[in-house]
Amino acid sequence: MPELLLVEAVNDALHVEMQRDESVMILGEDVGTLGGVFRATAGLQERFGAHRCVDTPLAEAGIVGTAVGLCMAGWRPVCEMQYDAFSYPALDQLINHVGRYRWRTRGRMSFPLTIRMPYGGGVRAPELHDDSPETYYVHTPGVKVAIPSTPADAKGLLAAAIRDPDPVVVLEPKLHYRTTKEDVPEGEHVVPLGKARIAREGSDLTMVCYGAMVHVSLAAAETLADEVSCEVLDLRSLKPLDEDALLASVAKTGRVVVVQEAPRVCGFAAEVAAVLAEKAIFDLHGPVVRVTGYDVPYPYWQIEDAYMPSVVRVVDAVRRVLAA
Amino acid sequence: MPELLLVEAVNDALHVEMQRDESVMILGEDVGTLGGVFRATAGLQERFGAHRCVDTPLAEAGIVGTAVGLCMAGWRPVCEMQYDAFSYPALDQLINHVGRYRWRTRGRMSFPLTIRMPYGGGVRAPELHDDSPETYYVHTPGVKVAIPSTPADAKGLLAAAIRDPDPVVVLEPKLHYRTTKEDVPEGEHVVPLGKARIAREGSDLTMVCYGAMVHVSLAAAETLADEVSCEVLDLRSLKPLDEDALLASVAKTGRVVVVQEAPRVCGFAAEVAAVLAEKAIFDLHGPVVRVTGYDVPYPYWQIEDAYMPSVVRVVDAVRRVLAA
Amino acid sequence: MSRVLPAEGDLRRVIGDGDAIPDREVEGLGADELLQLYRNLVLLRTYDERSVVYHRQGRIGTYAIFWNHEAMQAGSVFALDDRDWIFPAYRESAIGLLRGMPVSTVLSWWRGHPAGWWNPKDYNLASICVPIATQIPHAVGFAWGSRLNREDTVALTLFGDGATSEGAFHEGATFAGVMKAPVILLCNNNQWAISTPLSKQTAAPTLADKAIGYGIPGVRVDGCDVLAVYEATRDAVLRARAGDGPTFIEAVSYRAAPHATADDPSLYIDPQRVEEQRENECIGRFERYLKRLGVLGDEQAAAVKAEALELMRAGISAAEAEPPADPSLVFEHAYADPPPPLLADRDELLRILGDA
Amino acid sequence: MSRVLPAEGDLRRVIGDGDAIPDREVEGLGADELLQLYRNLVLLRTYDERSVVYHRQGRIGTYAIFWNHEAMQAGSVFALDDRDWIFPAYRESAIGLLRGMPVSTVLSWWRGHPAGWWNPKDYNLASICVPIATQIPHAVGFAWGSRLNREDTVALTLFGDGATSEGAFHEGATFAGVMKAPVILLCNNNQWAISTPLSKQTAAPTLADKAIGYGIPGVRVDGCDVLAVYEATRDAVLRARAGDGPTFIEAVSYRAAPHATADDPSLYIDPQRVEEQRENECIGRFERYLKRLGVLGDEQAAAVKAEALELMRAGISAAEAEPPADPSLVFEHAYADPPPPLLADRDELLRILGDA
Ligand SMILES: Cc1ncc(C[n+]2csc(CCOP(=O)(O)OP(=O)(O)O)c2C)c(N)n1
Ligand SMILES: Cc1ncc(C[n+]2csc(CCOP(=O)(O)OP(=O)(O)O)c2C)c(N)n1
Ligand SMILES: [Mg+2]
Ligand SMILES: [Mg+2]
Repeated sequence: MPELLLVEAVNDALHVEMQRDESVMILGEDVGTLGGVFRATAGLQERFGAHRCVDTPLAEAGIVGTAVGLCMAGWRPVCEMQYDAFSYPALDQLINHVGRYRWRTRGRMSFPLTIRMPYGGGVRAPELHDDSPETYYVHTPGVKVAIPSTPADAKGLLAAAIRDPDPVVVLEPKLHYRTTKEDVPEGEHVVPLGKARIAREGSDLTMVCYGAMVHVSLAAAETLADEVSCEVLDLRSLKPLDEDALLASVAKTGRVVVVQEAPRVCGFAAEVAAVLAEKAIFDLHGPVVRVTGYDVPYPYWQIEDAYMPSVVRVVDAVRRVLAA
Repeated sequence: MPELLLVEAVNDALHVEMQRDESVMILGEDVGTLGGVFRATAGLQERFGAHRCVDTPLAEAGIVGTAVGLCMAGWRPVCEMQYDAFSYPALDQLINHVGRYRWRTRGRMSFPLTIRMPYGGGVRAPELHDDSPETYYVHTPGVKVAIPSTPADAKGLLAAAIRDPDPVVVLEPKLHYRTTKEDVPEGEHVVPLGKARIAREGSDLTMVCYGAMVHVSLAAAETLADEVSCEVLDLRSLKPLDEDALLASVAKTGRVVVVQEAPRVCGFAAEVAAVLAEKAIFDLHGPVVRVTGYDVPYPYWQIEDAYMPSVVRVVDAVRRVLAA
Repeated sequence: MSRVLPAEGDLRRVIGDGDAIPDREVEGLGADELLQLYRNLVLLRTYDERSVVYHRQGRIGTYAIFWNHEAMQAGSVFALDDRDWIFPAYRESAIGLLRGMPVSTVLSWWRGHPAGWWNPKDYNLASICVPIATQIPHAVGFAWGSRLNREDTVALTLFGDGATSEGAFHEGATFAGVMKAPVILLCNNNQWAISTPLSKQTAAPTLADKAIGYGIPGVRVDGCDVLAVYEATRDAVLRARAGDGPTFIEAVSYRAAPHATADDPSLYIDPQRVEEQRENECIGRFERYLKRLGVLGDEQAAAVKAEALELMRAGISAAEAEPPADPSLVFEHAYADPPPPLLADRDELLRILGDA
Repeated sequence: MSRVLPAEGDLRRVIGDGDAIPDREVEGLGADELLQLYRNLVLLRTYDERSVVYHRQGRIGTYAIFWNHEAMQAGSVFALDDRDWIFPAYRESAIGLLRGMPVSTVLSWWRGHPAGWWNPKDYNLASICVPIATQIPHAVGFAWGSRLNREDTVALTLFGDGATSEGAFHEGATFAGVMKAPVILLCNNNQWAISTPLSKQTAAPTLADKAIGYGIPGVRVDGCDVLAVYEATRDAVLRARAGDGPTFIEAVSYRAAPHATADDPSLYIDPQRVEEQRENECIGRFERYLKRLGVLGDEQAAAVKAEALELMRAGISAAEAEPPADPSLVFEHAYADPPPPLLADRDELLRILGDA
């Protein structure tokens, strides 16, 4: 198995899926000649032609809106949003059409489009290059959401998203695009949506997380290794959510910290806590503590580390849960 | 005190605030000559002039985007979005600018704009006239959200929103625009943001709700009156949330049902459950059950009653909590 | 590539006024075609007028009236082949009738009954689009996609004057120009967006003037002249099929009815102007033209009307005979592959409704 | 109201080539003004070139280069009064220098340090806008609001060719036309949006052709001719102050540098074309013009450059001397009246950071 960076794994998935299925096409700003500002789409235009890897006008609602029409013409569009915070102009098309059109045809037409984008902070970037917008997506009916944390999952979840008959938004942790290489299965590799992954086994407390926060959680678990045995549950996909894995882990540990980079109010950690408060209330031996971004604009990068959930914050939360 | 319908109370608030403060102006589609499709802005253009109650082009992002600039010129714009689902084109301006601009100036400029809109279902309307979009708003840093359930609160919360130095989104339950008249204080009337209201006192279980769901919860509490004493907590504002009132009620009752019309995943009920799972875990005698809209597009109106949280569903949830 | 010119200022017309303005004839339209066009117009008109009545009778919900806009719908669709796709706004809710859609389907939509939601592929007709202008990028994407498939299918999308202010119009039109999508952007300039007159909508001299900003030819036609609309659309279809890309057509008409059944235009409109428009409405104009040509007689006109009315009677009966919608449909069709909690939700709801 | 005409096709110019194309002079600009303009240009250029170096040295973060766009920034701002407002994109990050903003402020922005975030009212300069085209409605709203206040303040907003594809441009321009907002929409058509050439951005013959769709006069100028930009902006300012509404200016230039420090244009750009542009870049052109006029000598030019360099040296030192930002700033300024949990969050974080 080749070792790939996360962004290379994304690129690999796109190559494999475009090769496999002629109806897969890429659209986005700078995805063609340049191969994307992160080079996630590098080589695709050369290999598959300018009609299947399309440099679009600078218009995100236009990208997602035309993708809806492309689906109706039999295409399977994969739209790149250049950055998280630049995906918001497309929310209207997403909420009012992408998530509703299949329903509107009473299930007789499919809208198998994928929207993928780099997300998250920690990269010392100018304003609005750091958002974690998963709530806007996961709250939207008809839309599924996946967030990989490793190169292998980045490939496998993106492949699953592209093959899925429903619209899927894939958020890729840009902080980890180029941090570590990892073995990634060659050729076709699909990680099914809705299956969480135990990133670290443990018995005393469950850290629930996804994307870049998996790495923070793993580091915190390691820091705490002498004190407490933490299980790290990487959700991988938020919708569908692997409730079975979540409930099983909590049934075992009875204690939970949920880690999320996005602002707290109505973030996905709230959903996790709510599922537990409803379905695992009698398993819980302590409060469900959320460690999240704060309900303020993502800050100037010189102090972004104070905003991002960090190992010390997760460690502190774990200790608070244990002490409760 | 005059008796007013909810929509009349909104109209009254706008009259009083525009009279009080010359910098308040209204902008939106059809708000001027017509007085709004629900007549919430009726009479304002006649009274205050076409420059202070402006019929805009059909462009929601333009409305909210120019409102940001109007704030910079010293105005205090109140933007009407004609319906809930037609507010989504403005989300980009809302997330990337409305909620961030004060921060961007390091607090040296204010963006006291208000966005108000009718929201919610049950009105036998064509598609996309029924959404409950509060999650998109409340998750956005820098933005506050209020949702009245009664005529008096509709007036008082809107007045508070207009006077607030921060941007506030006010969602008005269109289902109750014209259902019941109620005494509404004449002249200036402000209901502070962040203060919940006990709509019905009770001792065994707390129903947490807001907007149109307050009426459903009250009816359910009444239905259950012989069985169990339910407290109905009308949150009134989601951000800031009155955590004290929430925690006090749950400390008393130990049992909770949260009722929300929006789709479930990452809805505000999740936030309520998460706050409780963190801060009231040892007070809870049973699961926190959410009664919500489902994670599907709002349906054809002939079956919308099956989608909307109903008295029977709330009653069932209460019994499940009690039986747990 | 030839330079795109600014849009034409004058309204193209075919139908005269029986007096100073002479009638023209449109190549390729014989008596049969003209009569078919007439039947289409009357079908739409009858649908519209009956719907207002059904609404008053409480048999359908709020309804968006398209009285006096039939010419633009029938004229443009007549220029398409059946394989071409149509992307309508809510104002064109009944345009499927021109493609053989049952009247009951459209009525069911306005009755909020699931029988009103069709398979677009059955009629090459996209779903009714409620949020203004948002169907435009869909039409453009579809047309672009067909071109990529090396098909010569064309897409037609209809939208209002107000729609041209939305970002979705702009982005759709931009893509159309760049991708040379075989799409026809047909703007129903009825001069009102609910209560907002065109003068408050845009400062553009004409809506067709917007076309040049997208590198798209723009033409203006009298939108109440069914043959002028037909002719302009036919030219646009030919261009599109030849690979020459999109066309923007501004069809100028006037909204001579309330925006929708819930609207009270007396609050904003000039009743005099409406009266004038109603007297000169599009179907009467075509009828008089046909009579001048000797193609239509009174008896035939009556028969066409009777046929349409009969269709409506049958349609509303069929719509009302639909079995009540099953609440479990709430959970259907949103996903091909629904997340598991949805199934649990359905079971719970059915249990509760069973109990209740 | 006079009819808005289609945009001009030709590029307006003032500066000749010292050969076949003759120089013109601009009324009202004497030697003092010309030299001030020159100092402004050199200040921007020096800022830009030093910033690229500072980035390489790791002293600032990613940086969006504006080399060869100084003429359009300095020329347009020179036509404003200080009370007029500017709404820049990220490409105009240093435009505040023309309003007396300290160099260290701009550098701090690119260093991700809070000292880089100013009070717009101090300079009548809006914050740097990162999401493309979204500042346009702000400028329009501000201008409209000033007009409502019966002030004759004008707003200038700058954006790129790519920005004209965004819905935000369209909606802003639509409002500008309808509200007759005293705003100048200055499009820096540098023919690239990162790697996307203008031909993939729009099929419009020119960007100025878009103006008519908003009922706005559109003009095209050579964006590397500082005097042509000045003159066009001055005319637009006069129109705006007179209550005649907005103007769209397409300033045609060429991006002769990478999009930003992180970009590698060798993947997409024609190096030959870049080379040509670099040889004919905007400041050299103005310098040669001034020398032909006899207004500038070599010594003076050297002094201007030295002064700018000194400002930069002091600026980077000042920026680097800023005390490290306090993490508790994370919680500041988002709300005038913060929701209570935020205060608890701050205390908790400070406790944890204190512990750590
Ligand atoms: C995005 C959006 N905003 C607002 C509305 C509410 N609305 C429905 S029809 C209408 C006016 C549309 O005017 P126009 O585009 O001219 O079409 P017409 O109704 O005249 O056919 C408005 C504002 C909507 N449906 N979608
Ligand atoms: C809404 C949005 N989408 C995407 C981006 C990413 N982006 C930054 S610069 C740029 C190109 C802008 O091109 P243009 O408008 O021509 O301005 P220029 O960079 O040439 O000055 C893009 C796509 C963004 N900042 N905002
Ligand atoms: Mg109209
Ligand atoms: Mg550019």
